Amino acid sequence: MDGLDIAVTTLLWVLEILAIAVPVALSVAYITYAERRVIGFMQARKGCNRVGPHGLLQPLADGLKLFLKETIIPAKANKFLFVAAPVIALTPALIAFAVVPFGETRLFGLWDTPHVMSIAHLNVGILYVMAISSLAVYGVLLAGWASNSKYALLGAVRATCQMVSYEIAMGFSLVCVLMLAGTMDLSGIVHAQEGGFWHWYIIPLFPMFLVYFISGCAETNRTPFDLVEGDAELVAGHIVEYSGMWFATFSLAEYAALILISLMTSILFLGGWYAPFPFLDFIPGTFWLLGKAAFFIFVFIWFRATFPRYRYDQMMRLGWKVFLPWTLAWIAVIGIFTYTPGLQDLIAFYQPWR
Amino acid sequence: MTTLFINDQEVSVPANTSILEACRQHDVDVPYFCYHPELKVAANCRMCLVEIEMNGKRLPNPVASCCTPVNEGMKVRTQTDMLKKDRKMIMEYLLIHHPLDCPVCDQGGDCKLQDYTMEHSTSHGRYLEPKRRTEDKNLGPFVSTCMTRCIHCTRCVRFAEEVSGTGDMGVLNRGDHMRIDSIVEGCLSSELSGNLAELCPVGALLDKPSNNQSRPWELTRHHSTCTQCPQGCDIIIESRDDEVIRIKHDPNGAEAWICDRGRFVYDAFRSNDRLLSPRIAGNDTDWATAIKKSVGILKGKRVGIIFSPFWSVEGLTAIRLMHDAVMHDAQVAFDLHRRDIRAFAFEEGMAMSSAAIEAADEVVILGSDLRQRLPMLMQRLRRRVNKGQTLTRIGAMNYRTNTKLNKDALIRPRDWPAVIASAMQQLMGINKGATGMEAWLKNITDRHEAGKLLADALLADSCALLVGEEIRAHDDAAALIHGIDLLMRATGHGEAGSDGRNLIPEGMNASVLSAVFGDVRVSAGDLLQAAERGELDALMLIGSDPLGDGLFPMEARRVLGKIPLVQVGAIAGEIAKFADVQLPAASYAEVDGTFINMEGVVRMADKPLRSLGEERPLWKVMMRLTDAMGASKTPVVSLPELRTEATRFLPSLADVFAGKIDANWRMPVARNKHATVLPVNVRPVMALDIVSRFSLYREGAWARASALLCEAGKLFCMADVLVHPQTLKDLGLDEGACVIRTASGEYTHHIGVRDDVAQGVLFIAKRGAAGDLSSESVANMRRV
Amino acid sequence: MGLLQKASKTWLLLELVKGLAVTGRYFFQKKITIEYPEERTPLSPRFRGLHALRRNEHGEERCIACKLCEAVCPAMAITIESEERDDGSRRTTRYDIDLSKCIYCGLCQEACPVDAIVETQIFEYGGETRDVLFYDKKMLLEVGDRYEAQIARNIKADAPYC
Amino acid sequence: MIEAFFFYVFALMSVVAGAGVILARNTMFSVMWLIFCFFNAAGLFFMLDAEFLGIILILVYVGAVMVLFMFVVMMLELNKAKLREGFLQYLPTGGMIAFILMIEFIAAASSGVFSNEAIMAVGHLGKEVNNTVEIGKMLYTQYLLGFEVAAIILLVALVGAIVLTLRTRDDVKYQNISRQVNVRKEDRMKIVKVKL
Amino acid sequence: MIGLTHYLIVAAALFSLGVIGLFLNRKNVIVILMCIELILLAVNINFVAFSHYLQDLSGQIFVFFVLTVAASEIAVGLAILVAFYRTRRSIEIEDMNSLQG
Repeated sequence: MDGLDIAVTTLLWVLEILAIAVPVALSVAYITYAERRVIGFMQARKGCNRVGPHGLLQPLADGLKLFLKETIIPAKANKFLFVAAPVIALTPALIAFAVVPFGETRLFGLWDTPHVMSIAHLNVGILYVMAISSLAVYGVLLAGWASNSKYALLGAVRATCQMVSYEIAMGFSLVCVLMLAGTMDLSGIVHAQEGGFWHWYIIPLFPMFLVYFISGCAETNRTPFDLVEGDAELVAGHIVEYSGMWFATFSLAEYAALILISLMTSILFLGGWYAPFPFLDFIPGTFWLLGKAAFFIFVFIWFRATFPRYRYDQMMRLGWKVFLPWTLAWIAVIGIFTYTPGLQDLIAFYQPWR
Repeated sequence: MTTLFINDQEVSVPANTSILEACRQHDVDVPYFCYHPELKVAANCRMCLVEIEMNGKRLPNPVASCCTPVNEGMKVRTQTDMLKKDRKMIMEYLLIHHPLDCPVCDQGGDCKLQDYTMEHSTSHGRYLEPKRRTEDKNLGPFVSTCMTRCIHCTRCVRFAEEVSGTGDMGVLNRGDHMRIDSIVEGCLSSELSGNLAELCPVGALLDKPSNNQSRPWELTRHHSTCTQCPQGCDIIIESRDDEVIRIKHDPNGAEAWICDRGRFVYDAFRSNDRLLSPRIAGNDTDWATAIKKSVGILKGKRVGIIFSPFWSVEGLTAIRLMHDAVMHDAQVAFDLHRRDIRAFAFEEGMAMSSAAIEAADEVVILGSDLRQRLPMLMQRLRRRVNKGQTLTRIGAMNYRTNTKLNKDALIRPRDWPAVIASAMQQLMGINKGATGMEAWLKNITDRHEAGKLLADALLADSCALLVGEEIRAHDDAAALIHGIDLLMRATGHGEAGSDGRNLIPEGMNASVLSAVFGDVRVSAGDLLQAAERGELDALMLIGSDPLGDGLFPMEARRVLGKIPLVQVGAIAGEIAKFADVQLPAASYAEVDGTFINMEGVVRMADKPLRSLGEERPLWKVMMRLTDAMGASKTPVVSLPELRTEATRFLPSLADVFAGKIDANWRMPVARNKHATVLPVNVRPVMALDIVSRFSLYREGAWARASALLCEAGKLFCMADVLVHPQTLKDLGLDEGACVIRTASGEYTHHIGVRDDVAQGVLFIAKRGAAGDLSSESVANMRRV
Repeated sequence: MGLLQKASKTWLLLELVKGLAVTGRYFFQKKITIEYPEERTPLSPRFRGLHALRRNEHGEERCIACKLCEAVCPAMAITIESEERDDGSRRTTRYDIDLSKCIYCGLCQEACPVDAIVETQIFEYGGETRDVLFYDKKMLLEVGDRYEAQIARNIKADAPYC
Repeated sequence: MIEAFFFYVFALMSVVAGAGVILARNTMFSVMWLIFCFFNAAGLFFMLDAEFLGIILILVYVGAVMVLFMFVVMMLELNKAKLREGFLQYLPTGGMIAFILMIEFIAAASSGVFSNEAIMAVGHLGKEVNNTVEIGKMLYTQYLLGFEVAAIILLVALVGAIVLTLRTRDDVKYQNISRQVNVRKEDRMKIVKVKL
Repeated sequence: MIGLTHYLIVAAALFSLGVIGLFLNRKNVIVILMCIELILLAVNINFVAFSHYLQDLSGQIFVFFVLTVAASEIAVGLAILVAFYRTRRSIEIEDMNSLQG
């Protein structure tokens, strides 16, 4: 590789990273807007509608305010970790996007074969996403510990238990997907669901879809699993001491994780970039994927407007005593279906590797 | 002891205790208005009704518990339905004329009537007729009145009668027309008048200076010790934020009252005279600069230090430590009230406690205006007289005591040796001599008949002599005190335990000064004269004001302004004009300190107020100065260390600081047994003796800084210079302007006359126009 | 039937769907937001807004410096200093309310024996800095003077229920 | 070239992080250094074409085990100063032993036995072979017994950890929901016939 | 070219660090557990390196097992630690010198 090659490759990388990171950051801003509007609507209110037409500039105003606000470091906090925690929270949320395939393109016929639109095409992509999203817990944990505040610490403890617990259920529900798709490559999983909505894994794996989605909810600490923040008793959990920019960084991480979960749900269970009906394929796959993800984001917000917060023991019960057995049972069911002659045929339709 | 049952609980109390007192002793709540533990029982509020049962029979009517003595086997009930009803009716009756002005009444929130109304009364009265109209009285500068609120408990009347002895409050008329009135319009001529406001259970008599300024609930109470006189009463300083609102007596303290001086001096805390930041030549500066400047004035120089005995023991110790560390050669003086500083050393305090004096068989006041000097002690003596015991006085003026004196003799100060000699002769006549008397009598040939009073009193079993300022300020004071000691020895009162010679000291901690400073034989006057002669380079005044107080204003006036002066204190006063550097020290309200009063009783001031400005406790100022003067090591850096140092000088204080003392603990009195000073039989060349009159409202820098006390001083003052009309006639003069000739020169003053002063005596008010004359002891007069 | 129904209810998360349906329905309902500066809701006569000190019919300030409001104030927002005025009446020399401390509980007006301190219906008194929320006696009296009509109306409206 | 660069970066970082683990004053930082060390080790694994293991290392170790560590550190009130007491007391012995070990290892490693030439076929295990698939195949065939044993060990550890740390506190009132829900009429109510 | 030796040296360094750590931190059990992790990591690197250079996946399988066992060890180890801390309020090794719970 000569120097020019390296330079071009690096430039391309940077461009690819920007092409994902910037829209993610922007959509985070507008998801907050959407969240306020949607929840407002669901409560028969209008939501924010003052800044700009229909309040569309509200996120910018909020962002500006947050970035201009004074950032306060508590006197007895561990300064280094206190500053590092938001960064540690944001990093995994963003780098997980590296393997997300946003679609397939031939770049207007420039290439002969379709290329997957992702920064890194990893054959263990799904594991990668799992591994990286399991790191998100550190941001919360360190924020809680470094703040040197009992509320923050309690929030962090809750968050850690919650995230670690639901990761297991999430992982097992993914195993079901893997057992059908036969690959850990995210684009491979999408390919396995090609050809109309009846190929989508939501149909054979509907319970797993629920588990995955609800676990995703818990993993990102969103209502009804937002005991971490638990405003009533913990004021804001691990972010109680944060203000201004660093506070914004935490919400950025939270919403980035939200987008990621929505994208992953779409990819794993709803055929990724494929249209529900093959004849709709003329619409670019990326739109389908983003549309599905947008729907899930809406559902997240819908959840928030609808469900009350779980009690902590109920939440742990749900993770360990409901989801875990449920997913394990479903793995067994899929295994039995896969290897029992006769039943094989029922499921082979979803198993392209056969 | 009598055993009775209060609400079915068996209690025993001393015989002849009233039921109410028995209840109070056993924490049984009985409401009352007119009862006061220090006053006679009047039983006119009827609030303290209880039901009693004697010999198994219940009395048909309730009785007033304050005037009913306990009886063996008596059963007392304080909470019955009948009593509830009775109290309700009594409250309704008391509230008939009482206005509903609690929101504007200073008593509101701290008011018995209010409390009992809530507790015992109904919310409606049945009285619809016109209410009584009353007019408010002018009771002088300290007590404001709102007589519509009066419930006629007559506590104030009894106080005026029994305690202050003035009797200037009274009850006029009967029935619905009954009213409390002052006999003299305008003022309450008592040094205890401020207690009336505290005494009144309702808001009829209120503290005038602080009237309408605060409510009881917003005040913080600090326990402290009044340092305005050697009595050192326990006081409660009530403050809002840092501002002193008023000073009250401590209900848990030793004395039941406090005097007006101690009570109303509080406005000095915030007066313009208060020193709140270091000053150089009158301009505020910071501590570092001021200390640097003082070091420049004091270091390596011949320095004279005059300090006030009113500082706490800690402060005095700090002065000593500074003296030892960096100013060994400095001369120290403290007593502004004594010319003769010979062998009887420093102040020795009083040998008897106030209670013992009150209980003594005979009490003789020797040359003291006790009512002005020690109002609380005088109040005790008044109580003693009320009980029918005797009180004798020998002095240069018929000082008003508001009480009956059994024996009274007016003498001139030059007669004191003769009085003592006469007493000695009389005692020797009945074979009660003591070694040394002969020598004494050899020197003094005159005899004065007042000596008989003294000798008679001394023959009693216990006798308390209160030796006052006329003897202390005498030119031959050391010999006089020795003579008195001889008399005491001769009559068996000389031994520890029965010792009755009580020298009224100048200030609070006077009795410990000699322990802290050793035998310093220099008077403030000597120091000032030395400074005038140029034998001193600088002067340091620590809380002392020789211009205003004491016997050396003339000397002070001559020397101040000519010599570099460092002033340390809480009150700037008149000498501020001459001070090169002024260092603010915290007042007694603002320090944690130990004070030892004239009886040797320890009074601790704790929970001090916050500093108003930059003033610091005296010991910190002293230590900082010591540091800056180049001490190799700061002697002490903390209060505990300082107290450890203090116990080095006063070992008996170790128990005090360790908190191991009980209520009866008294600092042991140290007597200088070896002081034998014989009198000099010199007849003064001039015809008149000068006696400086002590004034409650004018003496002391604090009192002068207090506008309230100054105001009262103006009201209660007499003429600046007073003589007996006969003296004036003898000299062939008339009332009016006269020239007074003394050793230091001639002065023209207006002369007033009074017939209750001794002939041949010139009384001068120290703070008047003639104040400087107190530097002299004899004078002549002539026409202008 | 019961078992089947129960199972389907559990496994299909029907209750959750029902909940979602409720909020979903509301999503499309008419919104009831009142857009504040342009539209306003009626205020109760008991509304507790900005404080005011009132005067009596002779133009004399009502406050008698009894300090009951200061004592009752749970937020310690009121500071009063008083003295005897030359005419012998008890009056305040200082009456400050720190509105940034005030919690608008209304206890001060409950405690006031002379109806001097009242809370008006004014709630738009914010400013750029905190010190504009510190009201002294003069400002409070001014508020009282300006809104006396409103205050009197509110007191009258509320009188039957006192 | 690039490979060497990345190797040295990862190697250096992991050694530095390893040193950080044992030297950090605050246990929290020790944990964080160890996490960093695992990341770099995962990088080395990636360079050795063991991407499955690399990711598993992050997933299992960083995502779970180290969280547990951090959790425990957070939960225990540790006296930092006391824990570092006598820190240097054992340095000579430990350092000596470790140094000798290290010399031995390095001597062995660079003895030539493991040199590129000595190993027959140098190079990467076929890039085209899916590492994950291969590991899976071996795990469930050749090493099935081991796999099952490992699973049982995990189960035992799971149960063991719960048993060790579970405690029912007497001073706290618990709500036993299942008991509440399963309560029957007979448990709470007694029907008594009242004589009229 | 990076060879097996390089990896072995890295592993040796990490192993030695782990051993030093065991000696240095005689008080804090948590750090000791972490040192064990470090040692195991060194072993894992060896396994993976050999597996890579000898083209035998068995090495990676063993890494897998090592990871599993180490995870269980940590789980139980920390559980014991927490239980010990609850009774003794300390995690110092020197306090772990008696057999009563």
